[in-house]
Amino acid sequence: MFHLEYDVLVIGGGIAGQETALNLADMGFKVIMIEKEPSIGGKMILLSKVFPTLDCASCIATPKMSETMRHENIEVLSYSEVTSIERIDKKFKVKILKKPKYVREDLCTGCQECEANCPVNVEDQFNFGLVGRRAVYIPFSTAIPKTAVIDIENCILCGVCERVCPANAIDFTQEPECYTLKVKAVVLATGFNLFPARRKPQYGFGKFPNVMDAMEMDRLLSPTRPYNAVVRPLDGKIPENIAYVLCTGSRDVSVGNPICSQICCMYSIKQAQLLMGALPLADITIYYIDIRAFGKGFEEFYQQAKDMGVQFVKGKVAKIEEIKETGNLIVRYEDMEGSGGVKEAEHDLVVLSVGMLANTGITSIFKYEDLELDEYNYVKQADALLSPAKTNLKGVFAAGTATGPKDIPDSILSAGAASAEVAAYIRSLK
Amino acid sequence: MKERIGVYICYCGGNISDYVNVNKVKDSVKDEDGVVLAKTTVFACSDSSQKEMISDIIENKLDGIVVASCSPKLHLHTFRSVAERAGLNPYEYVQVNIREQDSWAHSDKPEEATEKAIRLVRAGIRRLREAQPLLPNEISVTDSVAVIGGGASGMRAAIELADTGLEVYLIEKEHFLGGRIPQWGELFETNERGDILIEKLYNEIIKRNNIKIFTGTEVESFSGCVGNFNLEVKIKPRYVKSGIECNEFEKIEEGCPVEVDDEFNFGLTKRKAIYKFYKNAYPDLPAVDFENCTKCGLCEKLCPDAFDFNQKEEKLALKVGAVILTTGFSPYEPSEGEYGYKKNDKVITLQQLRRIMELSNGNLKWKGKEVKEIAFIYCVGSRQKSGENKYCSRYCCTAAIHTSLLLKKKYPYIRSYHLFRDIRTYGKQEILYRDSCKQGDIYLKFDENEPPVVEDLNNRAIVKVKDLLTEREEIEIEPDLVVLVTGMIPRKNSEIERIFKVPVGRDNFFNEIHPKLRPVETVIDGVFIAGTGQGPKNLTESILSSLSAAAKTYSLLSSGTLKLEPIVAFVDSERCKWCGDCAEVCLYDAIEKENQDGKEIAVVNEALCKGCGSCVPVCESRAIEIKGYTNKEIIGMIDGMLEEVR
Amino acid sequence: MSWDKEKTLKYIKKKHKVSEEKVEETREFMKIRKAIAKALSSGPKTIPQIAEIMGLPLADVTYNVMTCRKYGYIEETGEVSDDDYYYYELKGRK
Amino acid sequence: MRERKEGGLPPKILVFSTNSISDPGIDLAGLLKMHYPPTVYTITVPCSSGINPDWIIYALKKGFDGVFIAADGSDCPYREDCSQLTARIVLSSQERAKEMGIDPSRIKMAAVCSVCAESFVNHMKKFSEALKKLKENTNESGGKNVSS
Repeated sequence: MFHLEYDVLVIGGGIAGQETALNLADMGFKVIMIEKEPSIGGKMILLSKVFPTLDCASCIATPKMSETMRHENIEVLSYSEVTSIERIDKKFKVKILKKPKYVREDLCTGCQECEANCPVNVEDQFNFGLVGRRAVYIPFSTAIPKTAVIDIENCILCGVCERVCPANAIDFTQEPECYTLKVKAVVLATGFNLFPARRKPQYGFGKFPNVMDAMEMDRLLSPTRPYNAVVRPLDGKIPENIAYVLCTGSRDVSVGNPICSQICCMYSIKQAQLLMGALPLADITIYYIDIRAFGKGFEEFYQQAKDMGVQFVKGKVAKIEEIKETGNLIVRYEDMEGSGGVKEAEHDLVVLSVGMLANTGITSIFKYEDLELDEYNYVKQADALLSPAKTNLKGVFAAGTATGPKDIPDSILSAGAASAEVAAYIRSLK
Repeated sequence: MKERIGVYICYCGGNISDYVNVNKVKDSVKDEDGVVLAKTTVFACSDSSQKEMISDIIENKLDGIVVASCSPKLHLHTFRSVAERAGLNPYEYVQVNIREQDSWAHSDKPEEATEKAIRLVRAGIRRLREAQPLLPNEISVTDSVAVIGGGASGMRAAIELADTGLEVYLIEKEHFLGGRIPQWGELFETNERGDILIEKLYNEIIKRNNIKIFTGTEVESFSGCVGNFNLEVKIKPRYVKSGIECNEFEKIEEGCPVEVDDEFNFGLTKRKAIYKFYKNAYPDLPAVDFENCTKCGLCEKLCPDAFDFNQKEEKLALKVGAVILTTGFSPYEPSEGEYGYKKNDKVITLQQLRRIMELSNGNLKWKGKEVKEIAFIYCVGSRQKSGENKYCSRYCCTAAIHTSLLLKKKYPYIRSYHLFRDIRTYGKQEILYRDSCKQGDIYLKFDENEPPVVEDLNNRAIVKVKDLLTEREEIEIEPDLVVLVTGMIPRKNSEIERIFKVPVGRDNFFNEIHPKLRPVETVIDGVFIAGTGQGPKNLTESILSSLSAAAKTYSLLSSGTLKLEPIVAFVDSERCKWCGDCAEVCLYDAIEKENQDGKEIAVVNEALCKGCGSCVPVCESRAIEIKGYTNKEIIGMIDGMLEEVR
Repeated sequence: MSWDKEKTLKYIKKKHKVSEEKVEETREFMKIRKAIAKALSSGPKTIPQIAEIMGLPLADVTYNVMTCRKYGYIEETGEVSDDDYYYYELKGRK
Repeated sequence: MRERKEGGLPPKILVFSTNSISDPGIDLAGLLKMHYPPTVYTITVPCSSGINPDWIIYALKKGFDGVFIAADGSDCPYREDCSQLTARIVLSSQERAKEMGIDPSRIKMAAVCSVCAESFVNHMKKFSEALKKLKENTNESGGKNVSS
């Protein structure tokens, strides 16, 4: 049940937030989790399989999501945002805005009858615009809570959903709700943003349909795949010759992101392996600067991809151009290892391996104090070596990619660390 | 016997259904005896499927469920909890593995994979029909933890655990805490000094009276089970008494006539028989290396009260609820002649260079000669094409680059060459690489099949490398030092492996259960792993894992009680004729003779029984069985696997 | 009973204005849907074939065909053309 | 399915694996998409030292062509002498098999560790081949071809 006082506020319901909340809840602390999307799950739940074990992301994420949702010590508020956090003595006063879903979560059974009848079509943000969705929708089949939400901005108020809902769950009278509650500690598990590939106009993303970003490719490969096949977004053709452009938006001063995103090499290698399974006849070329296969089992995974026949070309991609007639793409790159110089290659699909950017916008919620960020806008670690979860604000901790790029195993470990530090901090208050 | 069974066949979003015809499986098993409901589901583990199962169980009054999906290692507990939430006993659930052991293993033969799935599911149904509800064994736990390994990870975990209120035993094999971190000097990316960090941790530790430090201590044996382990430790004598004022230690050390290789400085210097690893090593008390001591008596003369050469090796028994292994790594030791190592005295390892930097005053000198040019050769002992270490050691690229930045800051005239394969300065460490390029470091990329060659020419070291970035042009350098950037290998602690029976992976590091789901847990319940014993890591990453292990340990022990799996042996008192064979084979003393109504029979102590089943095959009268693995269940499974598929 | 089932709609209609643009877009999508259905009424087709009949840019057709597929109006036949395209057909045709 | 039967059914193998060591090794084989005969079926028990010879004999009598014990070897979390105990179980089962006229080579054991995917697959391929030959020989000498 909903209370007005909790031990810990976890902001963000991605994998790091879930792991932190579950750890703390298992220790007996009362946790409230705030997620801005209609479902928890973050980015991981949208992925296909995850390196280096090739477990399907859903198989790891869904049970954790479900455990988070039903744990007796965790309260989850989805489609909600923290609007302000104010320190009062040893506690924090937290204000939360719950956006109206216009669907009663207690009544909705997730039958999707409303979705089947809604006439509206808008781009599906959970499929990154590869397909459409309705104005009333369940975010994805593994969503938790699995209840519908009405996107009121795009709704034409035709009323069909309300007429067909067998559970009488549609409720247009809902208003935004504000809550004020008290917590002893705050965990920022706010995750990251994907680098918007449009910021590299020379790669033609958004202009050439067959240039896609890696998140879109992961959707095409996932169990909830929007095309039910790996085909080109231009014409539905099965690609034969796919290129990956690593470091799109990472290690790149020209876009203001000089750091490495830590995950792109590995997810590209993973996708390449999955593509070889899905399209046994396709050629796959990965244009890279350095292959950063640094984690446990990663190097072996990289070698495995090489053995499977994935081509690795050390080269910086300068420009991508489209051949009008075929929709194929000419990749112009600086060949760093072969005979040198600028070379061109034709591919029928190009995947941009976009990096991570800091999720800004959490700084403004702190009242009367400033959350310190590092020069790349990630939450600054106050004691990076010995207390990695601490921020400059006492009682405020960070987990997952809030403090910098991380892969899933590292995010899980950082969530473990955050929960340990929160537990010790709360005990110290007594 | 169960008569109202529900069966769920999972698509696993294609992982199973791409190869196994799940609908055919469902149709083939739906009329099996005892089955009242059979369904397919896209993701059995999803919340909505779980809810559906619960309402199915309640509405259809099911007395057990079978889920055919992935390996039980992943989701056995997920579905046991589903059964429990619906009012069933968690053991009235059987998981059938049709993914790892069917759809994936036989993705080349979909038709056969489907047939196998049908037989496996049928076996699961037969097993469930015979299953009995089992109640967990609740035990009280010891609220103390042993942290094995007193490096940075172990020290950090100890502090965190102490703060949650547990009693902590921090056990270190050497006489000094700190592990490898103090050997490094300044650390990336904050440039804090390793020895200072260890000092900080040590000061935090001694502030807490619920941490007991054991130095010079090794684990001898380990027994018991999660919640109540018994550790036997052996404490080596230090021969120096604590708590005695003595201001003469420096003089004593100076006067000590013994000189042996200093292991802390990788043999670059000598130390005495009375020694500290480094000046501010903790505990702040020297130790006597008795093996090398000449017993000259100088120390006792100068400080008679501070020494006790009658100290004997001590043994101690500790009771703990859980164990965290933070036993760390060893730096890879290149073999003789590997890039000229130990043959050419200009060739050293990165670890040695760091000690030289720490020990030198004024200019950087090696063997009396000033060092102006250094060639770093990367991936020595890592990413080996042939050889044991196929893995990447993760920290070495950044460590080498950071070293070259430190060198430039101190000795602006030094020129560094980096002979690398891929530069792996991931995340924010990339900035260090940029800075190194900016300061003029030279990077040469070599092919894994054509590594650089170090030639020995009249005491000169000539390094030849074919640079991939300039069309394989052969480049020759003659540096004053060749630094081998060596990787991490698991610490040679076969004793620890043997004693704790923690499995190791392909890379010989300790193996976690699952890198994402349970990264600090091992197959031995209550034994956790953290730090570089689990795999190469830098300091921050080691601390993240040690804090994670602390969190998991606290969750395990915080409630004071623990529910143990009820998978234990039980005796059919009618059949038992007490011959004692079962008691004899049992390693855990879990079986005793008891007189029941004038008849001697075997009785199982459930708190001690581990459920291994060793007693089952030795019983002539077939009177002893394991719960959950009874004769009826196994025979049922065999029948289910063999009957023809209709 | 439908009047009863629309009571909360009336409430929001009073305070929330629907943009004419959205309504127009919805009409447009319904038209496209019908055009795709018409194109497929003579049998399974690949996306370039559908695009040719509809006279719309390829990428837009792909998006709309895939969207209709997601909504359950059409499905792939499982056959692949010689030039590597899947065929799509109206659902329930088999 | 008819077609396969005419060529003689591939041998059915029952594998006994262990929860914490050898079963994860078998899982790993699937994870790495390493293929072995699909007529291999696994029953998992806590420890290979707890396998009842009755089960082995029953499986052979009922129709399995071979029984393979994927033992923990030195990795066993329960006991160091697990291999010896398991070997004893195999020996006594083989003796009982012999008495009943069942070829004892239809029972086999080997240590399979938690990462021994490749060796498991090789064991299965080899064992399957050996059983196939055994079947052919018995069919020839016995003159009865049950599967045709």
